Amino acid sequence: MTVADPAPLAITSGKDPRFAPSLYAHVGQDRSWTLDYFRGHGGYQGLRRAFAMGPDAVIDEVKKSGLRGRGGAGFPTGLKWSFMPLNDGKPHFIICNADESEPGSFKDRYLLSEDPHQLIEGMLIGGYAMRASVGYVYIRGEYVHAAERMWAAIEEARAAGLLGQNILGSGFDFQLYVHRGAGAYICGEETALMNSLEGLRANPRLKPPFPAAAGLYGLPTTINNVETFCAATQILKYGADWHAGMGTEKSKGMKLFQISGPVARPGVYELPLGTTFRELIYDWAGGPLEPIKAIIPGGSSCPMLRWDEATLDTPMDYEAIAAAGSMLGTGGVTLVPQADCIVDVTWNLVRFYAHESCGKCTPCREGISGWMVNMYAKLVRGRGVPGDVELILDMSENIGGRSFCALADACLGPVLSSIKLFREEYDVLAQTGQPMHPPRRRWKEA
Amino acid sequence: MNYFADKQLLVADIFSRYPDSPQGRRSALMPLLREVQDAEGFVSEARMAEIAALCGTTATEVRSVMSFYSTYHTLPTGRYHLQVCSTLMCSLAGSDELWDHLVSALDVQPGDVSADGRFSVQKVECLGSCGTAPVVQINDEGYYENVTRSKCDRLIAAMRADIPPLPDNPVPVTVREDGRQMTATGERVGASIHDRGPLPMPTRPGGEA
Amino acid sequence: MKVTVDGIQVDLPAGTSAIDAVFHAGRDVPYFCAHAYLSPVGACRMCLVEAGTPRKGKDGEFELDEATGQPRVFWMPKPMASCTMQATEGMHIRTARTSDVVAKAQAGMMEFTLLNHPLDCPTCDKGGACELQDRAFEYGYGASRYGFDRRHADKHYALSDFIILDQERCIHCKRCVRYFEEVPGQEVLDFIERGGHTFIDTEEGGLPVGFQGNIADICPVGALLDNVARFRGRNWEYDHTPTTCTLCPVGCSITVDARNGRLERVVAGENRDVNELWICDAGRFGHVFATEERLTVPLVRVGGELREATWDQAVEAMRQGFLGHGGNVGLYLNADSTLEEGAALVALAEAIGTASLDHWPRYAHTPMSTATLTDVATADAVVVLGADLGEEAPVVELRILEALRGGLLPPEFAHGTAIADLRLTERPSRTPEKLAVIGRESRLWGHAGIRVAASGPDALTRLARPDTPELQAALRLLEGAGKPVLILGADVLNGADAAFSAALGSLAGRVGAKVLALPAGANSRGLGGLNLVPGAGGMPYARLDGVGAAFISRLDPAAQGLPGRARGFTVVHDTHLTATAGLADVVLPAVTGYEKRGTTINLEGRLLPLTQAPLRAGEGADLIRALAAVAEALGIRPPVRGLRGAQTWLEGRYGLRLAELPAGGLLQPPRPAQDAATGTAHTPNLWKPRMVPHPERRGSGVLGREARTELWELPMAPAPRPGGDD
Amino acid sequence: MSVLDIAKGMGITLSKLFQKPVTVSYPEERATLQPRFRGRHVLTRHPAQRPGELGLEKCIGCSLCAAACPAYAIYVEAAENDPQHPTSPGERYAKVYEINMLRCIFCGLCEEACPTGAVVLGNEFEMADFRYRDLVYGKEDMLVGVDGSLPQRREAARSGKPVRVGFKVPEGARPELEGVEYPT
Repeated sequence: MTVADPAPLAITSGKDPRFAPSLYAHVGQDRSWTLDYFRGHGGYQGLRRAFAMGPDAVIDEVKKSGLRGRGGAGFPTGLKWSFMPLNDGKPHFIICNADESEPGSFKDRYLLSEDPHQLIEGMLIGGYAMRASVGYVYIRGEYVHAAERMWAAIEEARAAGLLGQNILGSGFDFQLYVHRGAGAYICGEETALMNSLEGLRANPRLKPPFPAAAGLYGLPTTINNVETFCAATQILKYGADWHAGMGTEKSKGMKLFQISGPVARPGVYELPLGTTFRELIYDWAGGPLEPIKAIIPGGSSCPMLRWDEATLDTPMDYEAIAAAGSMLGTGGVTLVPQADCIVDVTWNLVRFYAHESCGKCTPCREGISGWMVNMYAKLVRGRGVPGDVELILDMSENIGGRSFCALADACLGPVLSSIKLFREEYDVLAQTGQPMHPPRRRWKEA
Repeated sequence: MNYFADKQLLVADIFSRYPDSPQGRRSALMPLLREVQDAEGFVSEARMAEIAALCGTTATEVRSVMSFYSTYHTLPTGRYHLQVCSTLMCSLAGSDELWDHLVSALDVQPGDVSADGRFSVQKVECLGSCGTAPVVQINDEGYYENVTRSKCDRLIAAMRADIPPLPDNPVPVTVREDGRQMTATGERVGASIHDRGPLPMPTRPGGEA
Repeated sequence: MKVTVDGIQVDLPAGTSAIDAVFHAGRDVPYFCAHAYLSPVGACRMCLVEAGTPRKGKDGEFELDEATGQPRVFWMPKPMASCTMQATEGMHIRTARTSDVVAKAQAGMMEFTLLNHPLDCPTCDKGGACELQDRAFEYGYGASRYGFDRRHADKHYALSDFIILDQERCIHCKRCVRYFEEVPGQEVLDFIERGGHTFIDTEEGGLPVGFQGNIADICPVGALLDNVARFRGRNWEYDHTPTTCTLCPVGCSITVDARNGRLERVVAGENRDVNELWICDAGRFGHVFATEERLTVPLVRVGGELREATWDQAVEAMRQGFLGHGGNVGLYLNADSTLEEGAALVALAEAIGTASLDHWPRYAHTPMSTATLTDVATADAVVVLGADLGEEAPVVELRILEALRGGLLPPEFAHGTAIADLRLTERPSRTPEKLAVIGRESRLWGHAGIRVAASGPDALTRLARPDTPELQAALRLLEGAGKPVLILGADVLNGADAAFSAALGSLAGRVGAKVLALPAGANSRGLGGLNLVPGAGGMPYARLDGVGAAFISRLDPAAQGLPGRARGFTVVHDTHLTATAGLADVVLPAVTGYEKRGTTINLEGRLLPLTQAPLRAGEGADLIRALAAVAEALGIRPPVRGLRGAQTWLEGRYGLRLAELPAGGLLQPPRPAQDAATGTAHTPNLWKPRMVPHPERRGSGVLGREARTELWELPMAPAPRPGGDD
Repeated sequence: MSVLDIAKGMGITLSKLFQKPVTVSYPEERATLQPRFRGRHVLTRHPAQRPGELGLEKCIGCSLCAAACPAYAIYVEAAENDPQHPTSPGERYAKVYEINMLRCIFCGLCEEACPTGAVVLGNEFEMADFRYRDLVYGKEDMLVGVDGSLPQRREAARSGKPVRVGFKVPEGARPELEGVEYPT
């Protein structure tokens, strides 16, 4: 049996008989991280096809596939690749952003540790298309296991002639290295990541110049998420049309959705873009274990959505979630239980952003790291006074869109959305000092 | 004593990953810090100066970079450095209680090392294992996931006996051997990519290989 | 490029930053992190403006607004940091003056900036001259809504002997970090930790001496302060005197801050052609000699002992002393004296008819210098020959480093130097291969791509006919460059002669290099041009024991191991009781370079004005007046009696018009100096012993009442009778 | 003018004739001052940490009083506190604090300018002296605890009697004059 060719009717459900998981097809299989397994399952065919097509055709293929960056911003990947200058005589770099630090996201860790060759192939394809000679996989420092698997896979690939000089007789030279981070969320920002890779403090850089013009070491550089490179592998292997046949009109392809919080089966599910929250939460994750009040749709920085029928029926794609007032982000869906105080939940996230602020610009360093976190701590400890919520809102206005990079805005996602959706909880806490939902035991005994 | 004096090969390997330029040398800073920390548990000032000399920069810059990242330590850590994720998903799964339990059971405060030199604890932000919360990372090694109270006690006992358990790396197997995913009800739905043959090799318009 | 700021249209060159467009239009935005000579980073977020640009349609023409027919402006959704945004054709900018959004954003940002600031302005030395203070008044809310404890950190943390850091006051603008990385190229200061805990520190056990003091100037708050001037006065109490530094031949623009007649602080002034905005540590901190242990009255030797005297008594003593020496009088002055002082001395020497006149330090022969400091900064190859710039002319070192990072001269606008030059980048890449250093090891070695250990004047001949691969590389560097500059220092110039000049001329001519021969003293180039050197039969400075009577102005030959006295009679004119003054028959009090009016010529031949700072100098007199006293003692009419007279003399003889110099100075064509043997070699040494600040000596010495007056003893008699009170 | 008017006027004169005189025979008697009377400055101290000790000086040597002074009567020179034996809280203290009482116009602007409430105008006004330099008051003449002006203290030292000030303040010194007591 072969999978039916894509029909004009969009595939927006993981249950669609035409939908086949590809990025995660091998995750969890026995010895899936070895080159032998990967080759035995059609590995490096996409790369061969890329070599046969030529670099420009590869970029066209990726453009045609409609692939958009899976790291959160959703920028069209093919377009991004085409920004790299051609024949400028300078070395080009590509970097895989595996600094997966957004609370709620955990897809890349499994891709790195269970299917590293898929990423290597994707980076080879990207490197070939963008005339890069060196690639770095920037893995966050805590992912030790993933980094080790990645290193081992690179060694294997190098030994097999898949990295190095004249790869597969194509005349293409490419080296790939792992660079481990050391615990900084800001490294997920591409220019901060480049600073970190250069051995500097991971402060974001000024843009322009954009990385495609002057990135790592001042040379043309492109940074993509792990999932993006892996998707490129699949696109080159199965064709742009196959990829473009999945998902919705503007959000094409499949996406790794992660779900965490009180659900029966938390984890990673590969589903076409446009799958509804309802399908993910109920059909795949087995439904919530307790009453839920909010959904964080794509990692902690995406504004929360209210748990209601309309939200559940929202398709998970870039446009529909944006229309609902949030972002697809990394696809890390988190459910917030009804019984937890929303101020406490938000405080946890604010504390996270305060801890991760790089300290470069004033609104983030002082506003988030200094003031916002104190305001929340005060509220949560029952010391709030009426007017505190207004103060937070006014402060947010002075932070939002004023900071150097998006981290401060990311913090405002949960803050503003939680105040908008659950103002009552804030007001009760600020006025009475008592949360509407008192703290409870959460730790499981066994 | 000079830490890297007898590790020329390792140092050369690290430098070989980056361009042979002053900027490229600088890139080796983080891997070298990681080497020292893995071996000694923390990075002392003497090591910072040593790394600075290797990377062609100053100790100030090394300290600056080092202090920026949260996983480098300037103070000695215990044999088992327990890092408890405290961000939302783990917090919702009870990591605050887990933390309190650890701190009282091990009798150690963050920044300190327990009297027997075994334990140090650190609250860290999201470790990227939200589906298997709560999570504890021990040393610069693997994760211990779904840490319930009883699992936590077992872990502590094992470390007290100096037989640390191997880290869990539970892989959420969402795609079955036949390449299809299974819904919560156990129903296998959708198709399998295994059944889809790869595309034929295209011929290049230009003709150059 | 037309840009509209608050409705004011200005015409600007392409590449201008929006912040410069705003200031050029005469409007204002607050900023902390931007700095004219540092790369823009956009960290403080104070300079927010609303910006909008017209868009081009498919036809390549601007989309027009249907109502007005003007290009339609598409406003950006959020305020932008103007220091990092490039102004583009047709851009519209709104500042806080016309935009409520910007006003609120800036007030909010000010609130954030002040959130953890200790607000200890009364104890802060920056108070009154603090950018944060000023901007808080202009753009802040006036009150903070922050109801929590402020961050606490180290408050008086000495980074070095010269610089003290207050971590609480720091607003993380990163100017100091960028300064060290970009200007002297030293990575010695950086942020530690991150987020709200970030603070500035060094791990190097102190800051490198050289140019560290500049961070005190550029810190927009009171976080980094001049430790020598610590608590010596408030900014509004100082008398600010802009003048020129005379410690070395660079002639940096400085501002002398004096209080109650004491020199308390020196800060850098801006001269875009000379020192830009930077001065060396010696110039900044080595000023204590101007206030410590000064000679304030003439001293006359009576019975083998120097005693305080009046000027009249000193003149009388000189009259006696000079008797019988006739024209056999030597006149010697320090090479940091002004042109006017030099003119007075030359005129007097002519009047007496003596050939024994000299300035020190100088070289026997000085090759012609053709390069300016701007040439150095924009050179594509620099070869430094036998110079220890740290001792001879420190700021030249900064200008060389400027060349190594691209030699970008900042553009100038109606408001002065561009505030944000978008061509500058953080952590700029340097090109050490453009610099060759031939000579003894010095600070510059670390930046040079080619280093050759050498000494003595034959280094030049070796460079012209290289015998080692390094020298060959240096020569190739010169030959291959379009705008090379050759810098010569004391090590080669000490032994230079006409043949050396010829060899130099031929090499420079062959490779097309400009030459910068560093003069030995601050004004050697100017005094040399006045031919203030021994004439035929005259005694040079090193042989002042060869004259019958000598007048020595602010020179200390005895401390140098040279003869400290003339054969017969010696008059010393100095600011301190030096070793030579201790040997003299008459000592006249002098004034320092900070207390003079006049003109000096720097190493590139630029006339630079000196102005007089109000320092307490007792009866100290400058050289012109001291020479007038000498003339009086000699019984001749002084040919030059005052500053105006000296300037008239100079104009008459050399055509120098010094009365109204522009603030930035005036470049003079090079004037050949007469050769004259010196008799001794010059060893450059920037930090003289009396310049080193001793913290325990600081203070005006105002005494308490008990020590000040004989409190209970009234000189009036009789004392009032007791018991009249009740 | 009628006779009646003259009688009225005389009546007032007559009635005053029998009133108690308002004249005070100063200096034999003390003059009565209001607490807000602006006389010689006092440099106040913070309360002592332990009984018997002197509190830290409030003055931090910021020179704002000198800046505010319209008569240029104040000269301040600051220095850094010895951390072990501080003179004032914080880093900075006034090493020299002088007010030229001949120049001072007792306007009180220094008090208003003072950020720490260190310089307060007290009620003493008897400062007549003979020499110019004795009228430049230093810290030792103005710190709280010093009774009387310089000539009064000189007189007291000579005669062996305590200082006697020629005024009283019925309501006591105002609260800003922390630690100052005037005869009531």
